[in-house]
Amino acid sequence: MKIRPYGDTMSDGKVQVSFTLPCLADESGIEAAKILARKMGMNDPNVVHVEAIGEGFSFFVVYGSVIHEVETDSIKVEKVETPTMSREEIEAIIEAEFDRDIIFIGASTGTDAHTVGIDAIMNMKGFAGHYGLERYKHIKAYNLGSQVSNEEFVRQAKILKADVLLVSQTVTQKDVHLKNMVNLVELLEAENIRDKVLLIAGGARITHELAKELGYDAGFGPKKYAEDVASFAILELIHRKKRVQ
Amino acid sequence: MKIRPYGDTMSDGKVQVSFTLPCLADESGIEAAKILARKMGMNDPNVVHVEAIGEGFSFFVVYGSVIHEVETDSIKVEKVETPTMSREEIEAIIEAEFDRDIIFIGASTGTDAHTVGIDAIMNMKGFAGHYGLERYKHIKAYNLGSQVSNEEFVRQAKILKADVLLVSQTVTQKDVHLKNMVNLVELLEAENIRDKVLLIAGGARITHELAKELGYDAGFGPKKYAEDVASFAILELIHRKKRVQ
Amino acid sequence: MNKLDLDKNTILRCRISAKKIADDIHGFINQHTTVSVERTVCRLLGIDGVDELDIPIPNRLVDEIYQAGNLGKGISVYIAAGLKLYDNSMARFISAFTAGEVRLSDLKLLSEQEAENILRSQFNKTLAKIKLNKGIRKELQDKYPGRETKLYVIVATGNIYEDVIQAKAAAAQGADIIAVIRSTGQSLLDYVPYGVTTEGYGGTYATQENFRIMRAALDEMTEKTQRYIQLVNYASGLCMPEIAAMAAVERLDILLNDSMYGIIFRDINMQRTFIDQYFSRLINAYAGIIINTGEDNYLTTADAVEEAHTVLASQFINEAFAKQARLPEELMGLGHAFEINPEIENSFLYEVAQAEMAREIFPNAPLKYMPPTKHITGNVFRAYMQNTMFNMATTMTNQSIHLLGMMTEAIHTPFMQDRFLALENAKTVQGALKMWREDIEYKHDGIIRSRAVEVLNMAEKLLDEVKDSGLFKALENGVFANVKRPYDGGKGLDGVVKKDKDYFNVIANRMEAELSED
Amino acid sequence: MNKLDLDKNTILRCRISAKKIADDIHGFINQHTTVSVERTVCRLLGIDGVDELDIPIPNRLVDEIYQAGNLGKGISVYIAAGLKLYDNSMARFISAFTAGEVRLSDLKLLSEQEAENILRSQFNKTLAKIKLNKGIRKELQDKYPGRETKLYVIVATGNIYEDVIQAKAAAAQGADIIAVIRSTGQSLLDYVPYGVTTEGYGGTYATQENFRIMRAALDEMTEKTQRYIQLVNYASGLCMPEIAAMAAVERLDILLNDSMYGIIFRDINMQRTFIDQYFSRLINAYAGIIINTGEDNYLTTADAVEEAHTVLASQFINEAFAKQARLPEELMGLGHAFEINPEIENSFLYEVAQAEMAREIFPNAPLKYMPPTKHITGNVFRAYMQNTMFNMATTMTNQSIHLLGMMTEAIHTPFMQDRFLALENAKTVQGALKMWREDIEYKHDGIIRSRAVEVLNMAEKLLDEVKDSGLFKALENGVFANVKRPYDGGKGLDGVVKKDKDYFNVIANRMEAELSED
Ligand code: B12
Ligand code: B12
Ligand SMILES: Cc1ncc(COP(=O)(O)O)c(C=O)c1O
Ligand SMILES: Cc1ncc(COP(=O)(O)O)c(C=O)c1O
Repeated sequence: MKIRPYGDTMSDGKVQVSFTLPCLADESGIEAAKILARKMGMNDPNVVHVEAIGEGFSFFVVYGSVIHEVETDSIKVEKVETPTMSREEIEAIIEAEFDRDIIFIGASTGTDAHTVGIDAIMNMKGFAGHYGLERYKHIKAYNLGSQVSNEEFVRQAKILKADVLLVSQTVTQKDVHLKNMVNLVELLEAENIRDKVLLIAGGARITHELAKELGYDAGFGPKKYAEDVASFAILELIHRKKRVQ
Repeated sequence: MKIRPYGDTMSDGKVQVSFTLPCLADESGIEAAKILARKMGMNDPNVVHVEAIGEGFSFFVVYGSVIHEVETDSIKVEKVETPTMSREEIEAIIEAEFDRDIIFIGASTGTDAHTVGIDAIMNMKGFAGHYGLERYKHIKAYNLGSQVSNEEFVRQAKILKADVLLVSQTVTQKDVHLKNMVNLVELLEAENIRDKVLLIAGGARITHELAKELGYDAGFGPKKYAEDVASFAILELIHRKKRVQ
Repeated sequence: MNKLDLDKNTILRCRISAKKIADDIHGFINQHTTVSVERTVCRLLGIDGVDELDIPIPNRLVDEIYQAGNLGKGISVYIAAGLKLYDNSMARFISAFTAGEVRLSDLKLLSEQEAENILRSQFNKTLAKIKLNKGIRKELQDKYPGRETKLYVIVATGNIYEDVIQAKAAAAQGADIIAVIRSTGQSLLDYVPYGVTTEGYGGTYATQENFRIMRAALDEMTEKTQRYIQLVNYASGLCMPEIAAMAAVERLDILLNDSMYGIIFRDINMQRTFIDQYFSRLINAYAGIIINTGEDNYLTTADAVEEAHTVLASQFINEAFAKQARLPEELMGLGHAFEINPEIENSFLYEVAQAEMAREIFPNAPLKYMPPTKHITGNVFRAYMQNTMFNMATTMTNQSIHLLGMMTEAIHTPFMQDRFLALENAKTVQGALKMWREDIEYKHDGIIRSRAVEVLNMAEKLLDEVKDSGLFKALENGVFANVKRPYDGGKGLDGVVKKDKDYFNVIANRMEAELSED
Repeated sequence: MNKLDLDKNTILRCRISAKKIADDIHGFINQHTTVSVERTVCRLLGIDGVDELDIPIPNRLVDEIYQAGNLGKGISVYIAAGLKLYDNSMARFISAFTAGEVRLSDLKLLSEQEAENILRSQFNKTLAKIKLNKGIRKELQDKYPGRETKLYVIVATGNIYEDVIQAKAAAAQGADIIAVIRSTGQSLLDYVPYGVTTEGYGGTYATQENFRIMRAALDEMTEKTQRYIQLVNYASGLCMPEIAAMAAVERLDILLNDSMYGIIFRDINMQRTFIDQYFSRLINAYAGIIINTGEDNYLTTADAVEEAHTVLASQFINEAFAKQARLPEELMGLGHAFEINPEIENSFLYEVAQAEMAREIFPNAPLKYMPPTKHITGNVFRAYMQNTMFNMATTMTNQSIHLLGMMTEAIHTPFMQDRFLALENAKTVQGALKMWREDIEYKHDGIIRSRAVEVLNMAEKLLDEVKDSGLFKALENGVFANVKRPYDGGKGLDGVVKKDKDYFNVIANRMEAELSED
C-alpha cells in the first residue's frame, strides 16, 4: 500500500518542518526557506513563521504537502525476531537447557557516564516495573558501571567468562558512540573471542538495525527491558549451542 | 552564497519534521517514516518520537540533516518596491499631486467573515499603534465590512467611484480564497473597470507574489499597516497618472 | 468555592438589570415570529426533505405563506389544514404540495383547537423521539461520567466522512466533546442544507444527515472509550431554531446558541436574532441540550483587558435570556476566553481573575472556556506554550467545557496531530494540577482579587446603562465587541413577521407548557 | 517572603547537623593535599603552558615531587627554591625545568618564610588580576543589572568557535548566563587540556584559552544587549581547584562546583573530592564566583518524589562546606530540579512545594533551578509544554538562576533554534506571571505546605543519621542518588597525599587570611 502523510484529508501529504537558516528574516529569507522546502518535496510550502534569532540567523516554521509516497508493502525491517518471554519462562528455559548459570556483563563504555539505561536492564529493582537481570535465577549479572574503557571491558569479560556482553551508549554527538562501538568489536576480534560471546548494545538512540550493521548481535532501544534482552540472549545461546552440536 | 540549515555546526543541514502517517506505531511504521524522511532529502533520519494517535494513525517526530542547499545569490522575490512613507508624508503628497480626495473601498469578500484584518487597515483607530486610512486627510475610506459578495463589491466600487479596492481574505481552506479572488478580477474585467482601479489584496496568508499571480496590483500580509498600503497606492496612482499624461 | 469574595449584592444588581434588559426584549419577541421559527415548526411536525431544486420543504411551505403575507398566523394552522385535507397523512399532503396540487393559501383555516388536535399525533412522534434522546443521553452519561472538566476539540475538514475519521481519533486520544465546525457562509443561508455533504470551507455543512453520521460514530467511540462523547454543532445564524430542532432529534448534546452572536459577528438583523434565539433555546431546554454562548468572540475584535467587563455583562444577559427560554442553569454554557496578549505583564493573573470570577458568579453553569486564538502566531511552539498556560488557568479555575487550543490556530483548521498534541497537553496539565484550586488562596487586595472586583463593578455599570438605553440601542452603539449594528440593518430582517392576533405555534405552546410544569 | 511557614527550629537543627557533618570531613581535609591542589598552586603562581608532549607544566612539576614521595610538603616551597635559583625569573626556571636542566628534588628547600617572600611577587600578580576581575564584574553588574531571575542556557557544540556563534545568538535572544558544557570524559582527566579546542563530544573542552575566547565574546554581547552576560564552566572532576583558578583569572562568573558530585556521578574517590572541593571553593570565594551545586542530578537516577529530602539534605551539606570555604551566601548557588514525572497526580504542586521550600530555607542563595530532563521524550512539543510548567514554577517561587529546559533534551545538545524557543518560553512566562508569587497564598494543611513540611522533616532525620554515621559512611551506603561508593574506590585516590608537618600552601594561606579579614 502506498501511504502519504495525513493532515485532514487522506493522502494530503501534510508535514510540519522547522529549521534555522543563516540568513535574514526578510522576503529573501522567506524565499530561501521556500526553496529549501520545495527541494524537500513540499508543494506550495507555506512559511507560517519567520523570526530573527540573533546574529544573522533566522528561524522558520513551514507547513506544506510533500509529493512523496511510501510503499509499505516492500518495507522490511531488521528486528529482533525472538519472542519476549516472562522472567519465569526465561528461568525455566535456562534450567532446562543449561546446567550452569549464564553470565552477563554490562557497562556504559568509553567516556559515556550514563548508567540509568544499563541499570534499568541489570539492577535488581529494574525499571518501570520490569525487574532487572540481577533478579533472574540462573543468570549472573555483573554491572561494571560507567566510563569503562573497552580494554577494561574485554579484560573483565575474559576474567568473568561472560556469555553475554551488554554495552550501553547514550551520548551520540559527533557519532562518538559509533567509533566506540566499532572499537569494541575490533578488540574482541583481536582477542579472538568475538564469536564466543553474544554482543548486545542498547541506548536511547540504538536500534537493532544499527547494532547489526556495527557487528553486534542485537540492539535494544527505548522501552526495552531485561526480559527482552534476556529472551533474545538465552534463545540465541540455545540456538548456537544446537548449531554446534 | 550557498546556505543550508543550521543546527549547531555551520551547514550541518539539521531540520525538524513532524507528520502523521496512516500506519501503526511499530518498527515498520518507523521505517516508513524514515523512508519518507529520506525522500525529503534527510540523511540518516532519526525518528525521535512515534506514538499511536488513534484509529490506525501514528504521529512521528524526525530530526536529521537535509542534503539540499539553497543558492541565495539567485533569489529574486516579487516584493512591493515602493517605500513606506509616514501618514503625514502621504497626506502631503496627495495634496501636492491631486486636487481631490482619493477613494478607497475595502471589504472582507465572499463568505469570509474576518474583519479584524481589513479593520486594522481602514478603521480610524488602526492596529498595533498604526492609525487606519479613515484618519488620513485627503483619503476617503469606505469599509464595507465582511461577507460582501464580489458582485456587491464591484457595484459599490462603481457607485463610490473608488480609486483603490482593498480585498481582505483570511479563510484559505481548500483554496477558497483563490477562487474568490480570481472571480473578482473576472467581474472587474467584465465590467471593464479592472484597469481603472488599483486592486489590492491582504490577509494572513496573502503574499505580494500570490496577489500578483492572481492579477492584483499588490498583496500585503501580516505586519503590514495602513501606511504600507497607502504609500504603495498613492505612489502607484501618481505613477499611472504620469504615464497617461 | 469562594476564592474571590465578590460582593453578593453587586452580583444581584447585575442579575436584576440583566433581567430587565431581557424582559424588555421579550415583549418584542412575543409579538413576532420569523420564517425560521415557522420552518422549525414544520420540522418538528416531521416535515423534512427537499424538492427537485434542492429547496427544503419547510422553506417551500413557509415561503408560500410568507409571500401571501399570512405568516403572522403561523404555519401550524396551515399544516393542520393540509393534513385534514389529506386524511392526516403528512406524506400525502407534502407530496401533493410539492407537486403543486395544493396551495396552502387556498386551504380553509381551522380553529386553534382543531388544528392542535390534528397536529398532535405529528408532533408527539417528534417530541417522544426527543425525550427518548434525552433519556439515552442521561443513561450514557450516568454510565460513563468521565472527567469533570470536559475536553472539547473541533473537526472541520469540510467532508463529513473525513470528519468522522478525525473525530474518532480524537475520542480515542481523550476528547470528551467533538464539535463539527460549519462551513463559512452557512450561517447566512436562510435554509438548512440537506443530506450528506463532503465539501465545505473552513468547516462542514450542518445537515441532519451529517448530524446522524457523526452521532453514530461518536456512539461507537463512547462504547470503545467508556466515556460519553458529546457532539456539538451551531444553532447560530439565520436558522437558529431549525438547527436546534434537528439537533434535538439527532441527539446532539451541545449547541453554540448565543442571544446576540449573529447580530454582532454575522451582521444578522437584531430583531430577527432575538426572536429566533428564543425559540431555539426553548427547544434546547426541552431537549436537554447545553447551549454555549459566544462572549469569547468579543475578545477577538475588542481588547481582552479593556473589554473584559463586556464579556461578563453579556454573560448576565445571556443568562437572563436563557431563563426566559426555561433553560436550567445546568444547560447554560456561558462562554469566555483566554485572549489577553501574553506579552502584557501579569496577563496570567488577569486571565485567572476573569476565569475564577465567571466560575464563582455562575457556579452551576457548565462554563465554556475558549483558548487563546488572537495572539497565536505561526510559531507553533509558542502556541503550544500559550495553550499550556491556558490549560493551567482552566484547571486552576475549574471550568467545565474546556476548548482546546491548537498549536496551528494561526494556520489551518486542525490536523489530526494538532488535536492529539492538544489533548496530551490538556490531560497532563489536568493531572499535574489536580488539587491546585483547593490548595491556594488569592491574597486580599492582590492583583487577582482586585481585578475581579474591578471587572464586576464595570459590568454592573454597563448593565445599568444598557438597562436604561435598552439592548437594541446598546447594540447600535457598539457596546459589545466594538461592533455597531443598526436596528433595521443586517441580514434576515425581511424574515421577521408581526404576529397576528390569531397567531398560533403548536410546538412553542406545547414546549412552554411542558417546561413550565417541571 | 514566608509562604510555607516552615518550622525555624527544624531548619536550625538541619544546619547544626550539616555543620557537624562538614566539620568532621574538614578535619580530614586539613590533613591532606592532592596533586590537583598543588597544580593549582602552580597555576596561581603564574605557571601555564605545556611541554612538547602536551603535558601541562603544572602536571610536570607536581608529578616529579609526587613521584619522589615529597608532595606532602606542598609544591610551593619547591617553586620558591627554583625561583631563587633562577633569580626570581619564573620563565627561566620553567624553561630550565622542562629542558631537564634542573630537578625539583635536587633543590635546596627553604623556610616557609623565605619561600613566601620569594613567591609573593608571583602570586600577587595573579591575585591582583583576580581582584581586578572581581571589580570589573561588579561594575558591569551594577551598570547592567538585568532581570532578577537570570536565564541560563548551555552551548555544547564541541567547537569553541561554533560555541561562540551559538552563545552570541542566545545572548541576543535574552540569555543572561551562558554555560559551555564540557566534553564527555574531561572530568576524568587528571590534567587540564591546553589551548583552543575544536573537537569535543557532548561538549567543549574546558581550557583557559577557550575561557578567554568565550569571555571576550560575551563581553561584546554585554555591551550590545546592555545586560551583563555571565559565563559558566565546571569545576568538577579531577581538576576542581585548577579550573577554579583558571576561571578566576578569566573572569568566569559561575562554576559548577559541588562537594560530592564527582563522587556520586563520576566515581571519583571521595577523599580526593572533598580535599579538592575545599580549595576550589576557597578560590571561588576569593574571586567572587558563584558556585552551583549538583543536587539536581540526584533526581536523574533516584525518584524525585521519594528522594526529595536527599536533595534538601545535600543542600544543607553543600552550604556547610561552602561556609568552611568562606563563601558568602550570595555565592551559594544551591541546585535543585523539576524532575517529578508529570504524569503523577498533583506533580506540579509537589514541584512548587519543593522549589518554594528551597527558596525560603536559603533566602540569600542564588538558587539554581534545573529543568525537567529525565521525563522528557522525543516528543518535542510535549517537552515544550513541560518546560512551560517548569518556567511557571520558577517564576512562582522566585528562583535565581533559571536553567532553561530544551525541547530537544532527549535528542541532542541544543540547536540554536531550541535555545531561542526556550528563551521565548521563559521570557513570556516571566512577564505573564510577574506578580504571581506576591498574589497567592498556600492553604494551611494544603498539599503544598504539607509536602514541604514532610520533606523538611525527612531531611532533618537523614541529616541526623548522616551526622552519626559520618558522611564517608553515608556515601558508602548510597544515601544520595541511590549511588554507593567505596571509601577507597573510584578514580583519583592515588592523587591524595597526607600533608607533612611542614606542608605549606602559599596560596591557600594567603586566601584564607584575606577572606578571614573581610
Ligand atoms: C539522566 C541524564 C544524565 C545524568 C546521568 C546519570 C547517570 N548516572 O546515568 C547526568 C546528569 C549525570 C548526565 C550527564 C551528562 N549528559 Co545526560 N542525560 C540524561 C537524560 C536526562 C536521561 C537519560 C536517562 O537516564 N534515560 C532513562 C533511561 C532508562 O533510558 P535509556 O538510557 O534510553 O535506557 C533504556 C533503553 O535505551 C535501553 N538501554 C539502554 N542501555 C542499554 C543497554 C543494553 C545492553 C540494552 C539491552 C538496553 C539498553 O533500556 C533502557 C530501558 O528501556 C538524557 C536526556 C533524556 N531525557 O533522554 C540526557 C542526555 C542523554 N545527556 C546528554 C549529555 C550530552 C550529557 C553530558 C555529556 C553533558 C555534559 N557535557 O556534561 C553529561 C555526561 C557526561 C558523560 N561523560 O557521559 C545528552 C546526549 C546527547 C547526545 N545524543 O549525544 C542528552 C540526550 C541530553 C541532551 N539533549 O543534551 N546526563
Ligand atoms: C479573530 C478570528 C475569528 C473571529 C473573527 C472576528 C472578526 N470580526 O473578524 C471569529 C471568531 C468570528 C472567527 C470565525 C471564524 N474563523 Co477565524 N480566526 C480568527 C483568528 C483567531 C485571528 C484573525 C485575526 O483577527 N488576526 C488579526 C489580524 C489583524 O490579522 P490579519 O487578518 O492577518 O490582518 C493583517 C494583515 O494580514 C493585513 N491585512 C489583512 N487584510 C488585509 C487587506 C488588505 C487590503 C491589506 C492591505 C492588508 C490586509 O493587515 C493586517 C494587519 O497587519 C484566526 C487565527 C489566528 N490567530 O490568526 C482565526 C482563523 C483565521 N479563523 C479560521 C476559521 C476557519 C474561522 C471560521 C470559518 C470557523 C468556523 N467554521 O466557524 C469562522 C469564520 C466564518 C466565516 N464565515 O469566515 C481559520 C482559517 C483557516 C484557514 N486558513 O482557512 C483560522 C486561521 C483559525 C483556524 N486555525 O482554524 N474567526
Ligand atoms: C455562538 C456562536 N455561534 C456560531 C459560531 C460559529 O460561526 P457560524 O455561525 O458562522 O458558523 C461561533 C463562533 O465560533 C459562536 O461563538
Ligand atoms: C556539579 C556538577 N559538575 C559537573 C557536571 C558536569 O559533568 P562533568 O563534570 O562530567 O563535565 C554537572 C552536571 O551537569 C554538575 O551538576
